[in-house]
Amino acid sequence: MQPFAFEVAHLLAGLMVLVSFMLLYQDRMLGLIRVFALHAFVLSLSVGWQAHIQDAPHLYITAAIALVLKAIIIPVALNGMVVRLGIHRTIETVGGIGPTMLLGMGLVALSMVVMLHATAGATPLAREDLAFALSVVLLGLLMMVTRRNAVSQVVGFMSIENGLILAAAGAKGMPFVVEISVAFSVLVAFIVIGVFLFRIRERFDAVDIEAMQEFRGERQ
Amino acid sequence: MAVAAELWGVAGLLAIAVGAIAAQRLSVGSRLVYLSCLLVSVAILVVACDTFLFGVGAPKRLVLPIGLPWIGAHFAIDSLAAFFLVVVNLGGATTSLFALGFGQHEEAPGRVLPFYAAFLASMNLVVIAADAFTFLFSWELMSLTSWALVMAHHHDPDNRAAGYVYILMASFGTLALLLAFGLLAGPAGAYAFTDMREAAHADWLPGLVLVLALLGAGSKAGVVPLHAWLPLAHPAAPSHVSALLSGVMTKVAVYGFVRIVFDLLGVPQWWWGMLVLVLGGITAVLGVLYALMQHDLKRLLAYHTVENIGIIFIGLGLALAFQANAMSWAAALALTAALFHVLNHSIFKSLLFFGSGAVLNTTGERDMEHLGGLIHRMPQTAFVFLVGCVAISALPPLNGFVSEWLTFQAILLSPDLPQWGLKFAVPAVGALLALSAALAATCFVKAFGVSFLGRPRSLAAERAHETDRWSLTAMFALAALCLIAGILPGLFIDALAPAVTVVVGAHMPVQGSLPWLSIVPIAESRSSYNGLLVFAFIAGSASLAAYVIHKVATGALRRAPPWDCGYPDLSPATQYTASSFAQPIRRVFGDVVFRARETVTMPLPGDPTPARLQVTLRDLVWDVLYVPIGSGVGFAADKLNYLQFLTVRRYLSFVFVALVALLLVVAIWP
Amino acid sequence: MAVILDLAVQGAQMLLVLALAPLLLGFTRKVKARLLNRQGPPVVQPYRDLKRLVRKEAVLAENASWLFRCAPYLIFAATWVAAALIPTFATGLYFSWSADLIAIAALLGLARFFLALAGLDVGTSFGGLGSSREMLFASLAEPAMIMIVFTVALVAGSTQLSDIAGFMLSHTGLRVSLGLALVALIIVAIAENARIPVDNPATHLELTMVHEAMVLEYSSRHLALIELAAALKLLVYMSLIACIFAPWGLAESGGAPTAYAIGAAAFLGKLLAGGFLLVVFETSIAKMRVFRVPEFLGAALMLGLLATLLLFVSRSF
Amino acid sequence: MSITTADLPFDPVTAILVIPAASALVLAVLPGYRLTARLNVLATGLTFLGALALLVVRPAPGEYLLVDDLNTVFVVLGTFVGFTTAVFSASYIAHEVDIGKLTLGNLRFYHAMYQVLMFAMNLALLANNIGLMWVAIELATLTTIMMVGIYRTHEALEAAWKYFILGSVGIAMALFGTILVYMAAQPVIGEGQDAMVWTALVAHAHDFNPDLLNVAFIFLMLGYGTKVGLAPLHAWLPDAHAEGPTPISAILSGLLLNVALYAVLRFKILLAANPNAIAPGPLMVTLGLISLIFASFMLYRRRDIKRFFAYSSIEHMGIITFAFGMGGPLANFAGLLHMTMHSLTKSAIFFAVGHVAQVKRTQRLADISGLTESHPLLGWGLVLGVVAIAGLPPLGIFMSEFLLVSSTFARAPLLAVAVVLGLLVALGALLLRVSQIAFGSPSAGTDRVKASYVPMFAHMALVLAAGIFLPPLLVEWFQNVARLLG
Repeated sequence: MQPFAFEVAHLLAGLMVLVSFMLLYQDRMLGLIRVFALHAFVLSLSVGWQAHIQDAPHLYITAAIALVLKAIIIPVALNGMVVRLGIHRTIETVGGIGPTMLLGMGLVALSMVVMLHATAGATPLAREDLAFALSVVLLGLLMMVTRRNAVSQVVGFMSIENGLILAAAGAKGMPFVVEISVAFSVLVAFIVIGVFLFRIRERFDAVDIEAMQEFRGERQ
Repeated sequence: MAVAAELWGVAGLLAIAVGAIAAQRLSVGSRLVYLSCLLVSVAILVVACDTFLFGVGAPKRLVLPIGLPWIGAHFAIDSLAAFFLVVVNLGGATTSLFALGFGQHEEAPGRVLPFYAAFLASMNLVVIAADAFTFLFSWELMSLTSWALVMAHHHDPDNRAAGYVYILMASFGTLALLLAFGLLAGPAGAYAFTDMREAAHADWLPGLVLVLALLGAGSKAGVVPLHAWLPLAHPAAPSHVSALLSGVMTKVAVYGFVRIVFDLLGVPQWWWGMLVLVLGGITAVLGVLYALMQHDLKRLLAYHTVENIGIIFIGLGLALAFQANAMSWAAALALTAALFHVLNHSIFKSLLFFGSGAVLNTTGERDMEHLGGLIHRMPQTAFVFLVGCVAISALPPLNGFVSEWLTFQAILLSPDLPQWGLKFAVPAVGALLALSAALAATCFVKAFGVSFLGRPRSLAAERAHETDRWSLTAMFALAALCLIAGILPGLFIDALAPAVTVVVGAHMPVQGSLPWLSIVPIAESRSSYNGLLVFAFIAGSASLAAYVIHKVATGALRRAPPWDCGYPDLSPATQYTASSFAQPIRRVFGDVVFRARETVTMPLPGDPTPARLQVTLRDLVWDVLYVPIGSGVGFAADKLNYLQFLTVRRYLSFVFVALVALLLVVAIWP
Repeated sequence: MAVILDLAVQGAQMLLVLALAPLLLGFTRKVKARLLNRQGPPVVQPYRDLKRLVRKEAVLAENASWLFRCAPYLIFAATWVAAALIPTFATGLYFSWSADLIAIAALLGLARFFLALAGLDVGTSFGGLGSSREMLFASLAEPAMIMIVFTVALVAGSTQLSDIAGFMLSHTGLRVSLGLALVALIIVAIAENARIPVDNPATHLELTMVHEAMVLEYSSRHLALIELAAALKLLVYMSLIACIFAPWGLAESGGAPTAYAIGAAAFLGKLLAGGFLLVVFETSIAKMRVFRVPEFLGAALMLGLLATLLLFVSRSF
Repeated sequence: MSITTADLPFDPVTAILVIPAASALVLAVLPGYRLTARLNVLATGLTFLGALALLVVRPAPGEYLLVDDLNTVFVVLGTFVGFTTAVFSASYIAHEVDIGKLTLGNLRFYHAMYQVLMFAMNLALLANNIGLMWVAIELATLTTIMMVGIYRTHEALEAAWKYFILGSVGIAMALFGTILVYMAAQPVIGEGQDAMVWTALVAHAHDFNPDLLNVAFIFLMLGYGTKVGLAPLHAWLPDAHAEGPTPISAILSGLLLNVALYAVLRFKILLAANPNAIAPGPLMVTLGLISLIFASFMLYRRRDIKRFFAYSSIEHMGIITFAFGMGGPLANFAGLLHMTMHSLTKSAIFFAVGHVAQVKRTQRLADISGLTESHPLLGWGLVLGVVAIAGLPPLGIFMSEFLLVSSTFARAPLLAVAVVLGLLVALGALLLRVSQIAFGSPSAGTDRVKASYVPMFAHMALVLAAGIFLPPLLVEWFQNVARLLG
C-alpha cells in the first residue's frame, strides 16, 4: 500500500470527524443543513478514494449515491422544508456548546482507544478507518441526544448513517449487499421523515419535539 | 393399585369440575355437582382408609409421562400421605354433604361449582404428589382454585381485596417452596422425592430449606407473621368453602411442611425444633387473642384456625426437637399429638363453619352483634354448634381435649432435652399453649353465648329458621365424630402409628390392648386418660342426679319474666354483646398486643344523641410487616413512573449512556 | 370378689365427698361468724338449704332454653366426677387411673364453660357481666393451674394423682419449686371458688359479684345443684392441696379397713384445718377491685411458670 | 425420515418467503377489505403449512438461507402466531372500520404491510448471511413503524416517531456490529461474500480476534436489544403497543421481539465458540434482570390496558434473556419453553384486550370493570390469560419458571432471589389489575363481542396442554436446540 494512498484516506476520514464536530457546533438550522451537505461530500470523496485504493468498482457506485443523494438532494429538500416550516431562525441546543464539545472529544478518544485496541491484527488502513467511523457514529448519536428539534435529530441520524458507510467502505471486500442496504435505509428514512414532518406540521404546526411531548399516552 | 384408584378419583373430580361449567345453569345443577363430589370423595375416602389402616409395606408408587418432560409425574402413597388423604376426603365428603342443602342459596353457582370440584381434586393431588414439580403444580393449583372461590362473591370490594391479598401471599409461599425444592434438587435438576432423599447436601443447606419451607407452608397454614391473609380470605368465601379452606387446606399445608422437613431433610438440628416451637406458641396465643376481639362470626373462626395451627406446629416443633436428640419414642408421641390434632381440627372447624354458614343463610348476618336467641329458632344447629364449641375449647369428653392432653404429655417429656435453648423455650411454650386453650374456651363461650343464647338483637335473628336436612346430617355426622374421637382415642392413636413410623421411625406403645380402652402415652405409672369412662361418669351422674331429684322432690316448673334484680323488661340491647364480653380480656391483653384504644364520646348535656364508644384495634403484624412492603412497592413504582413520560431525547441518552458504559468496560477490561 | 370390694371403696369415696361438701361449707360459715363475733348459722344449715330448695317449684325465665335447664345437672356431674377422682382417704382407687390431674383441671373447665353459658342464656346484663368476668379469671387461672400440674408432674414423674401422692409420701424434703407451686395453687383455689379477695361469696351486690351474677336466674332444684357443685368445687381444691402437699395418712389401695378409717379421719382433719385457715385468710383481707384480679392471677401464672422453669433447668430444684 | 425436498410438491423454504411477498403485492392492489382480510388469512395459513413442512424436510444450508433446529422453532412459532393473528385481525378490522377509526385506503395499506412484515420476519429467521438478516430486521422495523402510525392520532404519530428514532439508532448500532464481525472474519475466511455467511463464521470463530468480537457483540447486543425491548432501550415498546392496532401489538409481542432475540442468540453462539472472548452470559443476565425488575415495578402505575401488557412483555423478554444468559441445558430449555409460551399467551391476551377495547370503547383501566359479569366468556378468557402470564399453573409458563428458578437457585442463589422478587412484584400488579377489570360490578359498554374468540382460546388451549404434558418429540427438539445454544 503506497504510503501516499494511506495518507489521503487517513486525511479524508479525519476530515469527516472534523466536520462532525462542526455539525455539533452549529446552532442555526440552515447552517446545520449546509454542514451536513459538506459532511456527505467528504464521505463520497473518502469512499471514492477507498474505491480507487481497493480498485473495487462497486464502491464508486456507493460514492456516487452518497454524493448525489446525501450531498445534494436531501439538503435541498430539507432546506425547502425548513424554510416552509419557518423554523430556520430557531436556536436550540441543550446544555450549551462547551460541554457538548468536551463530551465529543471524550467520545473520539474512547473510540480511538477501543478500536485501536480491538483491531490490533487488521491492516493499518482498516484500523484507522474503523476508529474514525466509530467516532463519527458516536458524535452523530451525541448530536441526536443534545438536539431538541426534529429536523436536527434527523440530521444527526443521517450523520450516523454516513459513519456507517465510511466503516463499510473501509472494510475491504465487504460484499455489495451492505452498501445497497445502507443506501436503501437512507432513502426510506428520508421518505418516512418527510411524510412525518408534513403530518406533524399539518397536525400541530410545530416540529419541536418538546411541543410533541404533551401528547404522550397516559398524560391525562 | 391404591395410587391408580386415587388418580382415577382425582380425574373424576376434574371431570365434575368441567361438567359443572355446563351443569350450573340447570336448576338441579348444584345438587347434582355436590352429590357427585360427595360420591367421589367417599370413594377416595374408602380407598384411603384401606391403605391407611391396612396398607402395610413399601409405599405404592406410580409414574405418569405428564409433567416435567424427562422426569414425568411421580405419585406415591405412604401411610403419612394416606392419613392426610383421609383428612382431605373426610372434609370433602362432609362439605359436599352439607353443600347439598346449603348450596341451593348460592346466587352465582357458576362461580362456585366448577372451582369447588377442582379445589378438591388439587388437594388430593398435593397429598399424593411425589416429585417437586407435581407437588408445586397441584399446590399452586389449590391456591388458584381457592382464590377463584374466595372471589365468588366479587361484588363486595372487601372480598376482592381479600382475594388479592390471598393469591399474593399464596404465590409468595409457592415461590419460597420453589426455592426450597431448587436447593434440594441441585443444579442437575433431580426433582423426584426419591432422589432428593438420597442426595447429599452441604451442611448449611437443610437449615435454609427449613426456613424456606416454613415461609412456604407456614404462609399457607397461617403461622403468625404470614397469617394476615387467612382471616380476610376464609370468611370471604361461601361458608362451605370456608370450612374446606380452614379445615382441610391448612392441613394440606401442614402435610407439605411435614413432608419437606421430616421426610426430605433427614436428621434435623435442634434449633429447627426451637424455631418451629416458638413460632407455634406465638401463633397460638396471637391467633386466639385476635379471635377474641372479633365480632364477625366467620372471622372469629378463621382466626381460630390460626390458633389451632399454632398448636399443631407446637407438636411438630417438639417432634423436631426430640428427633434432633435421637429420642424417637418421644418424637413419636409429639408427632402423634400433632397429627391427631390435625384430624380433630379439621372435624370441629368444619362443623363450626357449617354452623356459621347455616346461621348466615337464614339470618343473612355474620355480625354477632345482630344475632342472639337463635337456640330457640334453630335448636338442632345450636346443639351441634355447641358440641363444636366444647370440642374446640379442649374440654374433656370430646376430641379437642385428647390431642391437647397428648401435647401436654409431650411437653412433660422435654426436660431430658440437653440444649439450653430448648430448656427455656419448652416451658414458656407450654404456658402459651395453656393460655391459648383457656382463651379459646372464653372465645367460644362468647361466640356461642352471644349468637345463640340470650334474646334476638335484630329482626333477622328473630325470623331465623332451622336449616335443611342435608346440612344437619353433615353437622351431626361431624359432631358424632368429635364424640367418638374423644371417647375412643386409643383407636385413632393406633391408626396413626404407621404414619408416625414413616416420619419419625418410631411409634407410641400400642393402646389397643389396654383395659377399658384408656390411652397411656408412655408408661402406666406416668399418666393415662380414659375418655370413655369420663364420659360415662359424667352422663351417669348427671342422669342419676336428675332421676333422684325428680323422684324425691317435685318436678314442678313455672315460666315467668326474668328476675334481673327487679329491673323491668328491658330492650335486647342491654344484653352483653361480643365486644362487651371481650372487654375485660381486651383491657388485660389488648393494650400490649393490639394497642387497643377505647374512645367514649359523651353527648353534651341535654343533647338526645346517644353516647358512642369506639374501640380501635391496630393489627400489629399488618402495620409492621404488610403496610411497609406495600408502600415500599408503591414508592418505587411512583419513582420509576417518571420514566414513562420522558422525551425521545432522554430515552436516546439512556441508549447512549449504556453504549458508552459498555465500551468503557471493554476498554478497561484486560 | 376383690373387684366388688374396690367398687365399694370407690362408691364410698364418691358418697363421702358428696356428704362432706356441704359440711365443709357450713363449717367455714360457722367459723367466719365466730371470728366476726357473730353466732352464725348451725354447721348443718347448708343441708337444710339444699333440702328446702329441692322441694320448691322451679321458676324459669321466659326465654330460657333447654341449655339453661340441663346446665346445672352437667355442672354438678362434672364437679362430682372431678371430686370423686381425687384420692381423699386412699390412693389407687379402682377408677383413679381413668383421668389424671390435667383431666381433672379440664373437667372443672367444662363445668365453668357451661356455667358461663347458662349465665348468658337468659339475656340479662347481669348474666353477661358474670360470665365475662368469670371467663377473664378462668383464662388466667387455668394456665396457672396447668403450670402447677407441670411442676408437680416433673417432681413426681407422673401426672396420676395416686402416683403423685405415693411419691410425696415416700420422698420428703422441701423443694423451692413445690413451694412456689403451693402458693400458686392457693391463689388459683381462691380465685376459682370466688372467695374474698376475688369475689365475695356472701354478697349480692351487683357491681362486685361474679359467681352470683351467673346463677342469678336459677331457682329451686337447679339452684340447689349449683350450690352443691360450688361446695364440691371448694372440696376439690381442698382435697387437691391435701393430696399433693399433705399426703400423710393416705391409705394404700386394698389396705385393711382400719387404714381406710385412719385415712378418712386424717382427710376430715385436713378439711377442717384447711377450712379454718381459709376463713382466717378471708377475714384478714379486703376484696380486690375487679381489674386488680388479673395481676393477682398473673402472679400465680408467673409463679407456676418460674417453678416449671426451675425444674426444667435442673431436677434438683 | 429424511424426506428430501425433491419429493415435496414445493420447496418449503421458498414457499415461506415467496407467499408473503407475493400476497403483499396482491393485497396492495385489491380494493375493499372483506376479500383482502380473507386473502390475508389464506396467505398466512399457507405460510404456516410451509413452515410445518420444514419440520419434516431439512434442506442443506445455502449461500443466503439456512434452516437448522434453532430457527425452525422461531419460524414455526412465528408463522402460527401470524396465522392466528390474521384470523383475529380479519374480524377485528371489520369493527374498526365500522366505528370509523380506519378508512378503506388504510386497510389496503394495512394488509399489504402485514404480509411484508411476515416476509421480513421469515427472511430474517432463515437468513444465513448476517447482512441479509440485518436488512430483513430493518425492513420489519420500518413496516411496524408504519403500522403503529396508521391511526394518525397525535399519540399514534408520537409513538411512531419515538419508535422510528430509537429503532433506527438501534439498527445503526446493529449494522456497525455486523461490520465489525465482518472485519473480524475477513483475515481468517478471506474477503467477500463468505465472510458474512453464519455457518462459515461459526466454524472459524475460534480463531477470530477476540477483542474485536467483544466490541462487535456490544454493538449487536445493544442494537438488536433495542428491538427485543430490554430495559434501558425499551422506551419505544409501550407506546408502540398502546397506539398501534391490537393485531399489531399481538404481532409485536408474539413475533418481532422473538426475531430480534433470535438475532442476539445467533451472535451469542458465535461469541461462545471463541474461548477467549468475554462470555456473553453476564451481559445478557444483567440486561435481563434489569428489564425484569424495572418492568415489574412499572406495571403498578399504568393507566392504559395495552401499555400495561406491553410492560409485561418487557418483563417476560427480560426473563427469557436472563434464561439464555444463564446458559446450560436446563436454563436454555426453560428459556425456549418460556419464549414459546410467552408468545402464545401474550398474543392471546392482546386478542382479549382487543375485544375489551372494542366492547368497552376505551383502553383506560379505570373505566373497565366487571368483565366476568358483562361478558363471561371474554372475562374468564382474560383471567385465564393473566393467570398464565403471571406464571401460575396449570399453564405452561409455570413449568418454564419452575425450571428456571430452581436451576438458577442451585447455581447462583442471589440471582434466583432477584428473579423471584421480580416475579412476585409483577404478579402483584397483574392480579391487582385483573381483580379490578374482571370482577366487581360491570362498567358501561355491554354490546356483544363481534370479533371471533377462536384464536384466543386456541392459544390458551395450547398453553394449557403444554402446562400439563409436553410431547417427547417437542422436548427432544428443544433439548438439542438448548445444547446448540451452549
